[in-house]
Amino acid sequence: MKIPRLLQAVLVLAGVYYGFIIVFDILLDAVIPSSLLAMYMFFVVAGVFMVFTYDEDQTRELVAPIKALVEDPSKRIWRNIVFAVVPLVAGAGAYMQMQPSFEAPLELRTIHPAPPTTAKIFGKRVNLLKLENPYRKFEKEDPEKFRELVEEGAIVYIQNCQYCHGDKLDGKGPYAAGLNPTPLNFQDVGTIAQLQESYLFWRIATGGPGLPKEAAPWISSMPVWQDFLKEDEIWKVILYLYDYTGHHPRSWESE
Amino acid sequence: MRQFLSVIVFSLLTIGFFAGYSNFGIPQIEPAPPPKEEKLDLGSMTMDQFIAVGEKLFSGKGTCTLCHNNLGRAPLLDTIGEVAQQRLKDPRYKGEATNIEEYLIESLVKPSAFVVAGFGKKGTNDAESPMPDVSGGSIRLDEAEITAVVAYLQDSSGAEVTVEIPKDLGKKKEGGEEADVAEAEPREAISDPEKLIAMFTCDACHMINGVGGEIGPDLSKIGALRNRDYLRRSILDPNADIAEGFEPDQMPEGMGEQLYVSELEVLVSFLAGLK
Amino acid sequence: MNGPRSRKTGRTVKTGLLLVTFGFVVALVAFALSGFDQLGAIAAEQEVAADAAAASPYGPAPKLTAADYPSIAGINSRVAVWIFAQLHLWFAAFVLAVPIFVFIIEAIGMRTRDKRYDDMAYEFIKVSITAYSLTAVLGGALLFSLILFYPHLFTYLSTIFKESMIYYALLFFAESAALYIYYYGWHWLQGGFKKWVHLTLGLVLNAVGTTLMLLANSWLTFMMSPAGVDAAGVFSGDAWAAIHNFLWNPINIHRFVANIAYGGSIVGAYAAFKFLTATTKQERAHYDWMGYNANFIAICALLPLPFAGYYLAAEIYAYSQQMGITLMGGIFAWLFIIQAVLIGTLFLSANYYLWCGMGRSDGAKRYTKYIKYIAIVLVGAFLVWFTPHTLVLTNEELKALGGPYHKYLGPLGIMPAKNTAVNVMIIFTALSFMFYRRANKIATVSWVNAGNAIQVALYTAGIANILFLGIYHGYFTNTVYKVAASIPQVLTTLIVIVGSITLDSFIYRGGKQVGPLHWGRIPGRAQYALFLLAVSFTWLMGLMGYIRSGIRQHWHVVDIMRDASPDAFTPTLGYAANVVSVAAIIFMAMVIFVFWIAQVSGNKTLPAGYWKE
Amino acid sequence: MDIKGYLLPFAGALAVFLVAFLLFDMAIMNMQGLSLIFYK
Repeated sequence: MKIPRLLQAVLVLAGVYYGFIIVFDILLDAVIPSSLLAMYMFFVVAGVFMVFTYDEDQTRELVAPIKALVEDPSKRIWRNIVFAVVPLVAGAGAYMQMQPSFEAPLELRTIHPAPPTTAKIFGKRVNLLKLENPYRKFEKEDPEKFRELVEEGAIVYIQNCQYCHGDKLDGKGPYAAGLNPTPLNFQDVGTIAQLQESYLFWRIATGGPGLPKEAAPWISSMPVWQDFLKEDEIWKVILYLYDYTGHHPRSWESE
Repeated sequence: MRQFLSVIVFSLLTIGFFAGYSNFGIPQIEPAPPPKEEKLDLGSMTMDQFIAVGEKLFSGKGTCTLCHNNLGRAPLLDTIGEVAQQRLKDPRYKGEATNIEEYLIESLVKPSAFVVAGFGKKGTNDAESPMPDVSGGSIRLDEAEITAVVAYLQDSSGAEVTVEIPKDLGKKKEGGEEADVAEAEPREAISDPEKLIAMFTCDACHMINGVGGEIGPDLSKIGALRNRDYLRRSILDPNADIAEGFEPDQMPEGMGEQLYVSELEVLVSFLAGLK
Repeated sequence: MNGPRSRKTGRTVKTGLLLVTFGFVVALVAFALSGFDQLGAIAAEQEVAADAAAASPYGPAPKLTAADYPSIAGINSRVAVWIFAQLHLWFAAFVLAVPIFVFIIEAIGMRTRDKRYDDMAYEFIKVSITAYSLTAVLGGALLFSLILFYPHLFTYLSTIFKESMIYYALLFFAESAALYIYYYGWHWLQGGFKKWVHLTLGLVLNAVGTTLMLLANSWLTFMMSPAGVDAAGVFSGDAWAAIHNFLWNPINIHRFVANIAYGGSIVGAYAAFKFLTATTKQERAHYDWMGYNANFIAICALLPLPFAGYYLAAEIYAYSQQMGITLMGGIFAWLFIIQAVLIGTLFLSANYYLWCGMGRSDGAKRYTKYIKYIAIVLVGAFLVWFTPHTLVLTNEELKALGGPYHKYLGPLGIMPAKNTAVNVMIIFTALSFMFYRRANKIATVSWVNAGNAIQVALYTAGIANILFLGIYHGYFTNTVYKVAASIPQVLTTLIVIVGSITLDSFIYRGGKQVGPLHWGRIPGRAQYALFLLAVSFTWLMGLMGYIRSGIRQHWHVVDIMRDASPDAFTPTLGYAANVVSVAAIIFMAMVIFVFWIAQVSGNKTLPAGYWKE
Repeated sequence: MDIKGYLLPFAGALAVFLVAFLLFDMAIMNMQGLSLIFYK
């Protein structure tokens, strides 16, 4: 039996929509953001429209039921039902959208704001574009010393950072549940792997309050670590972060 | 007409969609306003702005970065705050400063008070510094400017910034430093070329008769190579000709305003005579 | 039949010519005035910059305060200059591009001796000729508004670029002359030697037009990557150094390619409108054919465009990391999501038009079954392309995800995924085009099966390689390779496209036609795809023009001349999008006027009893 | 499925193209490719 084309189109759309939800929310256990799903569906609808209408005959087949519904006198009852139901559904949709809820408003915030070119860290003005990790060079020059530095960084991390960022550096430390947004997951390929070491240095040293205005609202609870740690401790912790996760800091030089 | 209108509506809807998406589909981040330009009005300046002025002087008018860079012509100053403390206790220290601030000011106007080992003038066994007095010669920073540079040096090296922003910039201190005297009353024209060279510290960069620096071309035999016109032009407009192997913008400009005409000719004759 | 028609067109165009001349008189007068202004400015600054002015005939860039910017009540000066510049640019892009492909189409016509090409080329140039005078008028308006609202900036730029500005004015006269001879001489310079003369004229026209664009580009790239001046902005006197600044060539390449795509899309919209309003079958066939060719030109130029853009962005990064970070990682990062939506729209509508066009051939049925797979891949690649790096999450979702990063969608937010997606999208667009090409042909060579197998293998291997490069280098190696891997990706795409088209032309050498192509047998919807292409293109150009200019932030000339006006702030994207939308609507209205003028010249009214007999 | 006329040429061409692309990637990634966008 051949399924009518209009039904086909609707089924495809519904399939894709629930497919996304099933795959992400259930199978992968990582919800798909509703804002993203809405945009995805917009373009899926566009794609389905394109495939179903590029041919004249098939288009006629597609719109035939709609046309019949509007024009065919024998479908009067159906027409009246549809004409009554559609505004009701639209009204209900509008109501659901506008209904006030206890959900806090969306906070749109840039997670990686562009750092300032220079920042005042440890009483010094540093140029973030040129700043380099003074210990990074040991990775090649003196691997043994490098290992030692990484281990020192690990101690700093465990004593200070793991409460929030977790002992696996996955952002799931004991305190993480109390924070919103939750602490950064350094294992993620989209976090420290995308950044230069100088960026991490700036972010760790100046913490949440050091974020530029465009990153507002400041809902980062990251402390201003320059008040608690020494400069070399921050650099060592950075070594540890990359070493443990296996990521490489972003650099503009080839190896 | 119907076609025309539907095309118009279609296009407007498309534009409306794009505009709507840009306005409501993505977060509206309000970029930070442009940074404030530092005001030259010292009275209402914050310390950060004052430090920024010092930084500008350091790489600009003060010409400090010509030598204090990573090419090894002069010591790097990134840790001067810490180092200065040790210098004061160094047996080789000949100055009178008692704290970092005084030491830095002294180093700027009397560079030979302490010479870092290996950076002394050639042949003086590190007793004399090749650095010119920044309050005189062709650099000629005034007191407030020197203070700003010191503030910058303290700030950039991690030391505590102890200087105060001078409030009474308009009035000159009386009976004070060399620079003020030099500007206050016209000086006598100098007819001794050696004195002129010492005053304008040409030998900080140029080798003259076997003594001097290597930042600029060796002038020991310049008379044999260049004529008087060329020499005159090179003093007045240093970037007019650049000797092979040297960078432009190294030699300070504005010698023309500081030399008397007679002095210029004394210098040119002296240089032309070096063969 | 052309007599009365061209006389009437002639009147419009003479008006246009007058306008052009007027525009240039205005420009020259303004230029001369700016000279006086310049003297005044130097006098005023003499105290500040006495020594610099004495050492060099050129002063340093002026340091301005908010009081240096004249204001007129009720007019936002930045928006005024912005809109005039944008309108001027749109028209300029259109009138520079049309002669390029008119030249090519005329050459094709000469080679194939198919008069339809010649007629189409003539119609294209006819469309652009009114636009040409509008370009000049808008250029004059831009100049006026610049002098009016930003006098010091204009003065400073004109001290540096005075020679090139004069050449620009002279070249504009040459351009006008070449264009008018080319257009009015079209029917006169026909056949044999005369046709060659005409084609040569077309070449001259293009050479002059391109030179004009290069000159204008140098002024704006100077503002982004100043050269030939010292840190204070004192000009060294070397005009070539100032013209040949760091970003000049990247912009030149990008604009040249984009202009062609843009010109194609606008002409496509023209043909689409004529198609929709056509009354006869022949007319429909003609405008369908014209729309197809315009769309073809637009797609050909669209395919390499992402690469040119990538090159430009890489060069901006190379010139100044600060500017690069502002561009890609900072406040403008979200703009690239808007751009992704727009470029996706361009690709989807171009493909849709091709698919609809397959209805012209009776042999297309063999290929239409593959279209849905192409669509799936295109939409899929598009979704990857536009997944933002920073997801917009509700608090509930934030909690559920345990943080602002999405384990599976997060990796799609970064560059390697997007590069891979856009390359796949381009390859599949090329595939759509291959199907269209094949739709009406039957191969007769003996090795057709093997040939097809090799084709499929080429696509498979190419896509595999692009995926490999994107996934391996994008996620498992150092960042530097992440960026560098885009180069072999791009080259793979180009190899696949060129290779498959070459192979195809061998397979179909001496092939048979299924039947005559039914030009005009295309649904009206397809014409709307052409409108969508043109509108999206226009809007996209406006948006990208904004970002190119916007990354200078509060500088007129980066690091040299500061913008001290009250409008020096960087606006939000929504604000920019609104300005672009308003400008686009004004532009559309003007384009409609241009098309209407081109049509009205063919109308004739017989006023009975009006003239004495 | 036509094995001799289609599958064989397909497999052969695929192998050849894949190897060629791989060599091409290696050549570009290891030598000049980087200098195309990075100035050192």
